[in-house]
Amino acid sequence: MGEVINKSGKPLQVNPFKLSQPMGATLAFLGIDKCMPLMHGGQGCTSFTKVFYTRHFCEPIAIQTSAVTDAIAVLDGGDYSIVESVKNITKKVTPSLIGLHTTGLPETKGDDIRGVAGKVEFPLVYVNSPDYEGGLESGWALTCKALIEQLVEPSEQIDVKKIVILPHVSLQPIEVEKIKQTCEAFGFTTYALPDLSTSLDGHLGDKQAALSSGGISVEEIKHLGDATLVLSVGDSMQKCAAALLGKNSSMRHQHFSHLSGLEASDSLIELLMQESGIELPQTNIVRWRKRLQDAMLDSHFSLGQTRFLVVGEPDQLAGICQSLYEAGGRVAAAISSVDSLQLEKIRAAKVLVGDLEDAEKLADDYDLMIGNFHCEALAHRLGKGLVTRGFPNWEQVGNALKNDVLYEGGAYFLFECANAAEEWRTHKAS
Amino acid sequence: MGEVINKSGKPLQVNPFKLSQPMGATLAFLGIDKCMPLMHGGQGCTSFTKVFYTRHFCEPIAIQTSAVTDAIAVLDGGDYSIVESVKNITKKVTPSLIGLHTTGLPETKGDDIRGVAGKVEFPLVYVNSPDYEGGLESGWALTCKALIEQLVEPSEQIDVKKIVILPHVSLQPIEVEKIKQTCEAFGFTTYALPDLSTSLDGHLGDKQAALSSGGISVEEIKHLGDATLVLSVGDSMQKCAAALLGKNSSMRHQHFSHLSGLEASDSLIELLMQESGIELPQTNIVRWRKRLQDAMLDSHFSLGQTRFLVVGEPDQLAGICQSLYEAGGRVAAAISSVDSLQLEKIRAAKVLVGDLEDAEKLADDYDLMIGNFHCEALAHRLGKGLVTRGFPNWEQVGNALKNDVLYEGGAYFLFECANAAEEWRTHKAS
Amino acid sequence: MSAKPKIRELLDESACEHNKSKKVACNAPTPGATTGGCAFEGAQISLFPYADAAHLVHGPMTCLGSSWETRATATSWQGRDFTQMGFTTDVSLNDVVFSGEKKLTDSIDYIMEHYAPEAIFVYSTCVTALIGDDLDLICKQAAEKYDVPMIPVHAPGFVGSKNLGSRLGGEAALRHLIGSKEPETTTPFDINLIGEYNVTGDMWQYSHLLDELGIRILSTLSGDGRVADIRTAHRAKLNVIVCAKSLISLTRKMQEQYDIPSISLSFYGKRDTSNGLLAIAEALGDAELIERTKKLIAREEAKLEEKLAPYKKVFAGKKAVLNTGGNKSWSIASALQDLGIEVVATAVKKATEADRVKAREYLGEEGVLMMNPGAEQAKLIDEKGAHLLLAGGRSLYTAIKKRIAFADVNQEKKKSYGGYNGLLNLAEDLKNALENPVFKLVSRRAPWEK
Amino acid sequence: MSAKPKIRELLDESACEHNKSKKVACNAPTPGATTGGCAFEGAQISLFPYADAAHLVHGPMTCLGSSWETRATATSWQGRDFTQMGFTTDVSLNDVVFSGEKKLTDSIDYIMEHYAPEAIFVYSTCVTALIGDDLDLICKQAAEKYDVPMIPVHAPGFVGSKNLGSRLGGEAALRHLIGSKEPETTTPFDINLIGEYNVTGDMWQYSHLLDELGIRILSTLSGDGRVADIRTAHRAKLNVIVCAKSLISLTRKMQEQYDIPSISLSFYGKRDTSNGLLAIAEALGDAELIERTKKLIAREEAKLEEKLAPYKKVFAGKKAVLNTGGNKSWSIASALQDLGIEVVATAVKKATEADRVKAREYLGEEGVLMMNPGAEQAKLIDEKGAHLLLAGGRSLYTAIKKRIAFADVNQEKKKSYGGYNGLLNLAEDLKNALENPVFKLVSRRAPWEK
Repeated sequence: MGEVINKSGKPLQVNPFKLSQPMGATLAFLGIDKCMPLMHGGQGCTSFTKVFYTRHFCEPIAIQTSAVTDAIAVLDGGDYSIVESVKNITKKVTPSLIGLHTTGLPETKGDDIRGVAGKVEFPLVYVNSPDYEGGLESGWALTCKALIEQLVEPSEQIDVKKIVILPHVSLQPIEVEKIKQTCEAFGFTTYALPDLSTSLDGHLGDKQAALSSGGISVEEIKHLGDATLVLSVGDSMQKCAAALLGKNSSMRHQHFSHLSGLEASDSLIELLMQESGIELPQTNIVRWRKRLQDAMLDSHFSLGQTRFLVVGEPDQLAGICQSLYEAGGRVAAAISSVDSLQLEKIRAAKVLVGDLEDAEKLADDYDLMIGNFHCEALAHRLGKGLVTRGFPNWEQVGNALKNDVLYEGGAYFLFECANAAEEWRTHKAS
Repeated sequence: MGEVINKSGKPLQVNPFKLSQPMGATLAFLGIDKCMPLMHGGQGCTSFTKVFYTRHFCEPIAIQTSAVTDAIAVLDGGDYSIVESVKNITKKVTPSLIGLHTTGLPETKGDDIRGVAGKVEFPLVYVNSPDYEGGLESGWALTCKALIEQLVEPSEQIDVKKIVILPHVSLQPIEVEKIKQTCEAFGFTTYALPDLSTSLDGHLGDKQAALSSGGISVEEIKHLGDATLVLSVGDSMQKCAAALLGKNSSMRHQHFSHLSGLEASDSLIELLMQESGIELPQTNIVRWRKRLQDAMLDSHFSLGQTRFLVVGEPDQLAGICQSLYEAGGRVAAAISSVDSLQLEKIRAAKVLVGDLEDAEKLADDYDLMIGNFHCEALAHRLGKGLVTRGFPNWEQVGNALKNDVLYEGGAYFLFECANAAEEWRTHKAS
Repeated sequence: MSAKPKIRELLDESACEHNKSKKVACNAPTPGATTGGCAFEGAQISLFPYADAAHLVHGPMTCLGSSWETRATATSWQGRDFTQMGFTTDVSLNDVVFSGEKKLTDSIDYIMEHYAPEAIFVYSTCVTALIGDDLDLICKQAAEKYDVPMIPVHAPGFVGSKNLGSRLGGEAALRHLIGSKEPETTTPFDINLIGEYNVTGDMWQYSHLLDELGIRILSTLSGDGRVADIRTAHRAKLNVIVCAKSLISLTRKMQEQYDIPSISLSFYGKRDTSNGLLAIAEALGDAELIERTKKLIAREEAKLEEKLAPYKKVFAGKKAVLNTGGNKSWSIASALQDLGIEVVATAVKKATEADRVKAREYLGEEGVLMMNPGAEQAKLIDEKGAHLLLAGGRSLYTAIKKRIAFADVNQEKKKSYGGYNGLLNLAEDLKNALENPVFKLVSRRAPWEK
Repeated sequence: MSAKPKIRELLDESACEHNKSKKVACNAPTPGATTGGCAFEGAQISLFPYADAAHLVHGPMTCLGSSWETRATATSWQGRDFTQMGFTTDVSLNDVVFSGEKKLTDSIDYIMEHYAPEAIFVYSTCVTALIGDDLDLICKQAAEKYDVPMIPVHAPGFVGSKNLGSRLGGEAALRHLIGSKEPETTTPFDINLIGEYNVTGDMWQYSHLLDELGIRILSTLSGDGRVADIRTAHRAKLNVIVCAKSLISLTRKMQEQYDIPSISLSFYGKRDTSNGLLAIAEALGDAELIERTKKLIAREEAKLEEKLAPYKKVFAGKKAVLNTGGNKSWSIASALQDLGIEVVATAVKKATEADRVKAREYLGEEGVLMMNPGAEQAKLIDEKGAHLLLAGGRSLYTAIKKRIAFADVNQEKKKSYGGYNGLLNLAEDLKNALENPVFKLVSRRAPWEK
């Protein structure tokens, strides 16, 4: 691990890849079945967010706005717009849950959304997620924590065959599915909270729904308190795990900073073997481990001579950098959107909180970028290779089905990086 | 289906992508566990073939040569070099089978390899595969047929839970695995002949073997005669199916020209439902169908405005072109390495037997190429997009794990093509 | 705060036809039942295409983080293209509590030092408007310090819709830029293009024709625009509003202040493009120019028709249902008709009265004006035997259930549909849609659903 | 058939050191226990780098189909680069039965018409040699018809090894090209580079130094070569054989026919490069040239050492085991030593007696010459505490079991290791290998293997 710079050294962001906390909250609510996320703020925040995710997932995105206006902004405590929103939403559809989350506007006004939530006679979970604090990752985590605190019923029972996964925001739907399937391969009934793997995985539904289609159900959330094991993935999810453990003192918890690369994957499998008593995992798992090993060897020569710049959310960076590291990839710098304890653990020569202007300043240090859509223009202008990862990816389709985790995803990730590096060396390197 | 030109109109091949029949035979033998392919001919054919596949698969390739020399070429009927080869091979290792296949040299001399095979006291399957006839696809199919004819024991029993897959040569290891797994999901014990999915799938073995590592075992091949159902995939495999059916009059056969795209995948699932009596496939299959549907819609706008040139083996072309067609991709021309009845069925405006010089002449007709490594330089020079498929792919790693078939592979294939098309439009299109 | 435009006044803008009939909808979005962007987005849309100016968003991360690099507004500016960059103060809790003014001032200094743009537009947002950061003062001081225009844009999201924001953007340009500089030369045929943002190069589909006619684009708000040019806009002979009702207030004020008349038109489709060119010539009032324009139109239409011929064969007998909003309800219909496609129905649910009149005009008595398109369109496809549905992404389901071709009118466009040549792009895309088998194939039943 | 070289004679080539000790292995591959390419491949290797000539393979598909675009032989030829193209008659059963001569003639016509190369090399292969197609006659006729050299290359795979094929390639050049044209000018320092194929631009790592010294590369066989140049090769003052024993017969014959002396050297590593440059100067026998060369060497070595310094820090105390064949057994060892890496063992199983002597020289008495590297290397890694194994892909398993770094000496190279600068590339790759954690990590036990 190298030098860590936890704060940006300038007054502004230039070409930011950071995303806001309410957007993370929205996404978390979209992992709940038949939920209607309700963003409390001006209509623009919601509109931007809706377009943002629609383009990333190529799916219609359910979300509504409390449409706070000038007059209300000054006069109201949030009551009117929220109560009115719930009324108008439920006129047309019947969500299983309304996911109320705030932006900076009502937080600046000091709206008491907890108070308002108490007055609403409809299933509703609220979360304070001002966009002048945190970022995508914390917005998602705060929401997950709110879901747990406000929905999960305390329990003293334990279902020894039940596991709850708490995935960080940057895990794409297929990745959550793969983690769930891995647990299920050891005989566990597995739930993910939130669960994008069944809502935003890019499936053609039977009809066009106005609510989120798929995800974990509210009923299932209520009963998460009797799982034998809680697996949090990503340091941002630690507090969620703590909240869930608060519901039942008999539940146990295991934390993973990420599930990328051979070592982390081994840890998960080892845990599942212990927990299940199964001594030899399914053929498929055994096979994919051998393939990941082979992928590491097949890609090591290429990656070992390639210098990477990775930009993204802290938990995402941790996984990507570890995967690269294990096969010899040299992460010259990892740029994080926000500060996090995770930064200390990232396998990179340099870790900083910053923006794409910082990426540009570091141009001499790397060959290939890994980051979101906004890196595209930069990579092209600087003549760098690019592997697109993170939110948003507006240029490509199939983002929800890009798997980088565990043995299988790890193998494909290394192949993709090595192939991008060779393509770059052949055609772009001077 | 468009115009079909079954013959190249020139005396030579310029920039060929066609591959030879003995190379197809070698690959088929590599799908047999602990086999030692023995190529009967000059040492160069074997050396070229070994390097060729080593670079494509990034794996050590087991193969030996009978090293026919000047003197032998004139004097010997093949006896000496073959018998001597077997002796020398078995001095060092103990293969389960020696896979004897010819090149043009002994065939021109008129070696009686069948006769020689009779004299060899070691498990051996022989196949005549001169390189002045056919190509990769037929070499593979001839070998598969020889394996059936010479190894499979006639039977009158039927195991109602057993299926045999006969995959064409262009199906990569992971694709064979996916087809097998799909059959297994309906409760069938499934064998593939040949089976690269467990030999050349890119796995790190326990040690470095001098023989093929993985694949269907000779013992398993011997007992293929009691399967309830034989599924041939690719028109080149029809004769293999006939040969297998000849071993047991109670076996039934179903043929698929390919297993790419929604329609073909539906056909396989429908068949498996009928055969198994299972009315609803596993969640995973149901889910991936919905994802393929969504992928078709997500990619249709991009593919619908993209003109493709596809080059490859006939069975491969049939699958790729159907996948593209279903999502609106416009195949301006498909160039086949050899003639085949399959050509009539290929979804392309024009189908011809040819080489990459032909691809160059057609340059105005397409935006994006799909073909093997040799297309790379051409695509770069002409400013075309490229999706690499087929043998060889020396530039990229992970080829064995590229899945284009059935619902899941179909979705990823469409994403890859659409993303390549957009990348091309953004950066290369004039 | 005197420099801030009066919101209420803008909302009541007399030139806004939209307001006349639906005053309430215009200024009060319904909580829980609102779609569409906010005033900030509108202001960005109207000003962002100035590629020589930095656009600094003073607010928290949602405002810029989710919105930069979303619009393909082409520019010929040779310097660094600021339309493809994002600048934001990314205000934090600390700023909210103790004011973000220092951060804003520092940010302006940073931008001037590192990027030296021709101007900086500083956008207020909900949070920074609420905490009362004094943009006017900061911009004034910075402008003096750097001798470069610093334009405060007061369009925080909560004041209203995207449309209102565009008006506020225009207002900011009028107050801080227009009239602040004299053009080097003037011609009798100087015009301003207002509301043309040159998305995917739409403007370039016809700007060369204006050029050929001797009509000079003195300035634009703001497609392929330059700060220096818009400052001279008060010397134009004519304001041409391109498909942008939101900027009518701007042109009205320019008429009041500078006596510049204005016309409103569209360059979508063959007929509208021709009508638009002629309208400009006529408004400029020069007989010879009008004559030249007529000749050019005849030439261009002939050229276009020749190129359209093969498409028209494909489109012969084809019927379309159009489900979109606002002026698209008739402008796309008109373009479709130019291609030889019969438009059997168009949605007018979200259209103004004037738009409905126009839609009726284009569709004729046979055409259906859908007031409840969501429910009507499927039925109409059957009844009319339509081959093509043009609508937003959500209606894709209707198309594949009916197994007819679909074109997403909201699809992120990469190529222009504007002017004469843009019609060829539209034709190509619609041909591709009609020939795409996906709509018939994708909804085939799964084996387990049979 | 008189033009065909006598195979037996070439096999017994007196200048071939390899033959002296292992005559049998040289001409009789063991069935079922042979690796390595055939004569056809060798001929291709030695002639293919002529980028201005088409290379037409008269045979079935295996010969060319599996071998074109496999070698990164760089060229500065400005015309179409034929080294990146494949031409083959792809003979069919019909040709085998009724002769492929017509097809061959037609193919030559096709190539001349469509590509107009400076020459065509026509390669016979096993099948077409066996059916007796008369390449000599066809080439002669075509050469007359087009007035362009048409060179029949008689190296069908079955005649023997790659080495033999390279000799046959050289033979074909000698018979059909060398001496067929006079150079425009000559200099006292004209040399031919023989056996340098400029793979990954190896030749360009030192050719500019020769140039600076006033030594002219009159022609090459065949790196970055031109047909016109090799035709004038008989006027050179010196033949320089670069790491290619197979071409000693060619240089011997050139000595006999044209009185050109030859020297054999390597440009791999610092010392060999310096020695090579000096050897050329000394062979040319000019005192001033020798002086210039010494100065240049001193300068280049100093420059190199400066650049190597940071690498040498990484390599200090590092030990390597080298498992490869032929002259690599000492030439790579020498380069490693130049980098400050201690070579504790090298494989000499496949090396000639002379190579073994050289290996011993470089490694010193402490070094182990492995006669059975497959079995020995793992043990030696432990005993000597080696940090790095350089070997073919199959030995990777040994390295990861021992958890030490591995470098594949057969890896498809994309950058040159030749000359002074190439050593920097080698240093970079070895540094990357030594720092790569994969070798330690990849073989960690699976949870279910613990």
